[in-house]
Amino acid sequence: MIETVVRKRIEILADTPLAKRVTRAIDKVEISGWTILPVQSGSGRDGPWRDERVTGSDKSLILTIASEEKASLLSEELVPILSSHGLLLTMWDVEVVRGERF
Amino acid sequence: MIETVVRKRIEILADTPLAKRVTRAIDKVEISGWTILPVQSGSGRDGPWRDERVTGSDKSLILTIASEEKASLLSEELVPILSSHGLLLTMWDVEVVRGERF
Amino acid sequence: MIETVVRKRIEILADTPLAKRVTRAIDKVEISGWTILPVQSGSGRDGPWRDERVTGSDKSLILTIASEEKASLLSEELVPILSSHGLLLTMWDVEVVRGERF
Amino acid sequence: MDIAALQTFTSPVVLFFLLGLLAAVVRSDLAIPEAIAKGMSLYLMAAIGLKGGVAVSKSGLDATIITALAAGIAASFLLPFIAYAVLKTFGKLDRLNAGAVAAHYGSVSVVTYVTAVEIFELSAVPAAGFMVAVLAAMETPAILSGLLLAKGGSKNGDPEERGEMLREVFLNASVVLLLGSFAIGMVAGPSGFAEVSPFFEAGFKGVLCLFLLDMGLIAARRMMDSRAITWRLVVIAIALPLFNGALGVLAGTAIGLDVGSAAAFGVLCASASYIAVPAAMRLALPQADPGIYLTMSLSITFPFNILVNIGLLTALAKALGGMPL
Amino acid sequence: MDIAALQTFTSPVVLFFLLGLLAAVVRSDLAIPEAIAKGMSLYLMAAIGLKGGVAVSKSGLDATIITALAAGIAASFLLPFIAYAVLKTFGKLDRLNAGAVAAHYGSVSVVTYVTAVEIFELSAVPAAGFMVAVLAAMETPAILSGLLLAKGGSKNGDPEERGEMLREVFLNASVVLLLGSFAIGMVAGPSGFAEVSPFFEAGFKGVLCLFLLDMGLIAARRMMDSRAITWRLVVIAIALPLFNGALGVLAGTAIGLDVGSAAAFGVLCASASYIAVPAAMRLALPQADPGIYLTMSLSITFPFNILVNIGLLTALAKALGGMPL
Amino acid sequence: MDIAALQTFTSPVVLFFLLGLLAAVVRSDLAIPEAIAKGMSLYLMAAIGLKGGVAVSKSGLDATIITALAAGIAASFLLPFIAYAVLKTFGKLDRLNAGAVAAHYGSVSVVTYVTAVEIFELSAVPAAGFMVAVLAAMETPAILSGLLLAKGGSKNGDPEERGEMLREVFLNASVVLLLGSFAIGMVAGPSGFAEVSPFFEAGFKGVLCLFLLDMGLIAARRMMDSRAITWRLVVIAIALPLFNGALGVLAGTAIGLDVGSAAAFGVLCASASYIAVPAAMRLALPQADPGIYLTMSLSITFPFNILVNIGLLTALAKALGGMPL
Ligand SMILES: Nc1ncnc2c1ncn2[C@@H]1O[C@H](COP(=O)(O)O)[C@@H](O)[C@H]1O
Ligand SMILES: Nc1ncnc2c1ncn2[C@@H]1O[C@H](COP(=O)(O)O)[C@@H](O)[C@H]1O
Ligand SMILES: Nc1ncnc2c1ncn2[C@@H]1O[C@H](COP(=O)(O)O)[C@@H](O)[C@H]1O
Ligand code: NA
Ligand code: NA
Ligand code: NA
Repeated sequence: MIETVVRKRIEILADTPLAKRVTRAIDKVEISGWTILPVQSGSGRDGPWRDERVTGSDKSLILTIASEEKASLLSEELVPILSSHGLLLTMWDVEVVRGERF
Repeated sequence: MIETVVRKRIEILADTPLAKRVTRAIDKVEISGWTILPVQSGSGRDGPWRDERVTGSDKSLILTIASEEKASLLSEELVPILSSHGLLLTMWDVEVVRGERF
Repeated sequence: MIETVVRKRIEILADTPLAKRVTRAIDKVEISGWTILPVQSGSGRDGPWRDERVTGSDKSLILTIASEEKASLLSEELVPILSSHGLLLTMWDVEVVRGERF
Repeated sequence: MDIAALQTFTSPVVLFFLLGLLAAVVRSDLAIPEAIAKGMSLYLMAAIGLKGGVAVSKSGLDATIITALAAGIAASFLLPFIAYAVLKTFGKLDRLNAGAVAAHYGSVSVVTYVTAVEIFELSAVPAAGFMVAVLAAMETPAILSGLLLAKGGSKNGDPEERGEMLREVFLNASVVLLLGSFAIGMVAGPSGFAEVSPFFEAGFKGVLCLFLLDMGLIAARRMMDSRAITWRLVVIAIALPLFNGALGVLAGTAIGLDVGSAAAFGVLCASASYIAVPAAMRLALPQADPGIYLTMSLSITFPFNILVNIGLLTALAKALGGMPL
Repeated sequence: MDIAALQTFTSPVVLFFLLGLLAAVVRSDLAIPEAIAKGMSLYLMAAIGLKGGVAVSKSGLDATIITALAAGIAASFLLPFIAYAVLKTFGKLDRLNAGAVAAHYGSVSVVTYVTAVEIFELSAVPAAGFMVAVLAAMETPAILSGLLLAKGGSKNGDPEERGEMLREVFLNASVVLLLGSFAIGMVAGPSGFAEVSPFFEAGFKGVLCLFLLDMGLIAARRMMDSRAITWRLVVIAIALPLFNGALGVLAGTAIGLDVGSAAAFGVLCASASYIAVPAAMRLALPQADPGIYLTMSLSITFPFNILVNIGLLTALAKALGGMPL
Repeated sequence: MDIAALQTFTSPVVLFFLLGLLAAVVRSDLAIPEAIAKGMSLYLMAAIGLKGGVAVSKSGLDATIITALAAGIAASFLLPFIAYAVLKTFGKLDRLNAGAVAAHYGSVSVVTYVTAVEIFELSAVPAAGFMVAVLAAMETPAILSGLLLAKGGSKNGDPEERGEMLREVFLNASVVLLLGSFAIGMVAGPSGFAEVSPFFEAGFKGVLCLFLLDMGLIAARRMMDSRAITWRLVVIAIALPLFNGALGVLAGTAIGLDVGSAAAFGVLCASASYIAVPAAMRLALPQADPGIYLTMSLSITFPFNILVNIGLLTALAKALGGMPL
């Protein structure tokens, strides 16, 4: 049986113009990396959105794997913009293979 | 340490023409929102698919965060089309920051 | 209350040219299917990347739902390329509706 | 086959389609981004809509167009019944899949039509501009017949959803774009069209080349992945376009269409939808197998029409019209 | 309205915009892939930049261009103050949202400008090439006024981030592409441009058709989804372009611009940004509601300008310039 | 440098590349959607393939083309050995990375070739149509040499996967599209090409402008992100195209190519792959660092070739051919 370690997986949904601010925070708390997935459309308190790339304001999903400790550093780092900029942050435990890097 | 609450994260893979039916169900059970991610290709019982956007029948991944209670309302709402339309629904617990909204 | 079963959700981030090798492994251990999501950009030990589709080397996220047993078969099948090819594999428990297929 | 039909195989349009088929067969990773393919298909529809509308603004409307529209709608409604009968008996499909496949063969393929129009012009038998309206009119009636056949009398599903599905079907993207740009062409007329003709006219064949390259790739890849196709279904996917196409040319000639338009009507009857109808089937008949209906329409009938049947139907229309082949 | 203004409604460019609006209203699923829409908007900016630069390379630079640039920058800075006052009082918006909306009305819409230029040419009053530089210069100053208005004197936010935000605003994609291709046009001149004119000139109106089709779809869909728009805001979204546009035509005529350029300056003042400014607001004023500022600029002001106001401003400029309507 | 070389810097094609570099350096967010960039690169390959094929269908095949193909394949095989030696000694790379980088310098860059062809035409020394076939032939042999060098004699990896990797390499998208459209051009000939030339010929330079804008953005951004590049590697990334290019012009002249074709052969030898080879390296040498091989080929050698080396090699070919500079 291959060995795994338990890490936090954090996913943050943010306006694309804000993604850089999020990844800078990830780099700052020295998490080893991040990955950005495109998002197509959605709906929240402000109603539905879609096709927003044309207005320069679509959303992206930023995903990062980190130790529990760095994960809380990251959420604290993001506190100032979490509610002001409407970020959606979810986080859960995952098993990671080759986990020594994270 | 920043406060989080535990919510269900539900992800539903559906044919894109069906996505509207899924999001209508989400709105109906009064979950606060949803987000749709594009999907590139896949394989299931019917064999592999890809490039299906040209034939108007690619797939989308609909993700929504909800309380346990609303999550089960949603899956019950979706029961009639879950197997008939080949939806793939997975769901797990996540910690959410700013969770009071969900 | 609708019935669910617990399964492993496995997500593998890989260079797109490698995705075929991963899905072949999934098919080989007889998991019922897989789904590929596009990825936009990222950063790891080698620094940031983006716009790599033009150089034929962007990344994809391969997601598959499987029983615990098949999930470990899969990770063992992938061992030889996991570290040599820089794959990022995470895995966690999810509840699946219509889970008898997996 | 005549000179014009031979010319078909030296036309870059057809050659790019062959290149696509070939590249997929040797398992090259050549692929056109989906956004580009989608964009090209919108472009092609806007362009033929416009050109058709401009042609009608020049020639004026007359009784023929009404007859042609009526014939098109009737064909789209009725052809699925023939297809269904063959699919259930010879094809051994169940009711659900037979109905779903039948809907495809009553409806039409825009790109098959566009390619045919290019070939007709090489053969000096251009189709009338209003045939674009016939094309648009034939897209959706077949969906209703197909659903009727597949579901029999059963009325399950709530009425609200059925109503919505019908609206979606009748206002689907290609119908709206084809009819909309047809109307724009009629309003703008030749002078309005002149402004945009470098884009919509001069670039047309080149875009069609790249689009057919992509269709060749997709058609051949789907064929190679296919698991559900039997030799009986292959036979049907070739026999139906031959039969429907001949029927269409006959009907077109009978209602007084010129040679090019009669051939075009034949091509419309012969072609099978692989865009509007599959999307509707996903919603309305989700248990039907796309591995059957898409593979038949896209991977067998489509290439057969492009490479062989358009030439045959042109020849038939010419013969019926008393023209030398 | 004169013949030329009537011609507007038989121009395919405007007709495709109407088709987009209509298709969205009947809830058709017609949609243009975002990558294609983005590509078309880059193409349109590169093309008008180039054409403007080539025109200036022919006509040479003189004092007028400096005056026009200064007037443009001043207008972009000052117009938000008028808008803000109206939005806070009559519009009943809070400071934050009033500031955010005001920024949009000081800035400009590239596609409104491009469409206007096409219509000016139909009306035989072409705008000067250097107006493209004015367009680029007007994009960003309004953002500063808007932020000033929304945030009042308060200086929260760390200075590093503010600096970075400003850099992002001033080097945003459209400013860089417009000015860059303007410069390329000046350096390459007519002979260099000749090589690429089949792509950037001949194809221009056709691309604009498809782009406006998409804008029509997006504008109408957003309107139908909108929840936050009151009748007061609708009135403002129509009154502001009328008022700002007239002001712009007057100012343009006053500083000595020719009829076409004065009309173009009016259109720039009348138009509202829906690309650069919304993106900047997401960063700098995230609590402001995009459901207000995007719906006003994109779903009301933009169609009003395309369909009505460009014609009115052309007529005004002609009247002021002593030309027959 | 001669007039023609100076003209290079007033050509919109090169100016857009500079604009891309500049926009990235000032950290503008200008970006072209990847689907559009991919679409443009497919268009460029189809277009030069077609044009080459049409040219050969006019001129006919003769012994020169065989010689040129043989020379191209030999160069692609052998140039990596020179590169490897320099990279291991002066460049201080380990065997793995030296082999991976060497493969890039044996292979070719399609866009460098395309840009060169445009510049040759400005300089009145057009390259022969068959050089497109040489381009396609040179893409892949270098991959084999690179793997040989990187892996030494060791034969790890199961043979099934190696076989598949080879198939993928030899049937990669650009080889198939270049050779396929070359063949289509030969079959269709000038008359068949006439139908599609408004798309594939008239639009060509304009598309190349936007594509080079994107390449400028990508090249400069990668350079700024790069962490693994030493000054030694920078020197090599400039010295290799100078050396390989001169070698290529000499060889081309020696085997009897005309001036334009000899210059084109020099450009092929000088250019480094940044599409086919990196993708192959990800599969076959995943431990090699893309931060080295992509940055060298894409961010240093590519701009150096576009901005400087094409001009130098043209001058050298002219000198060797006894033409006035
Ligand atoms: N901690 C992480 N969280 C999320 N994605 C990561 C992480 N580390 C690396 N990645 C992704 O994996 C890719 C390869 O990482 P590496 O193997 O470190 O070069 C990166 O480019 C990222 O897209
Ligand atoms: N419950 C939810 N589940 C998933 N995504 C959500 C949810 N609520 C909001 N979102 C996403 O977050 C965006 C902003 O939401 P809001 O802050 O409520 O306007 C929405 O447009 C959705 O894309
Ligand atoms: N085990 C699985 N893991 C992930 N995705 C799956 C799995 N099974 C099926 N899928 C996805 O669901 C789609 C429909 O599957 P099916 O209903 O089996 O035809 C497939 O095309 C895949 O994209
Ligand atoms: Na049919
Ligand atoms: Na304005
Ligand atoms: Na080379």
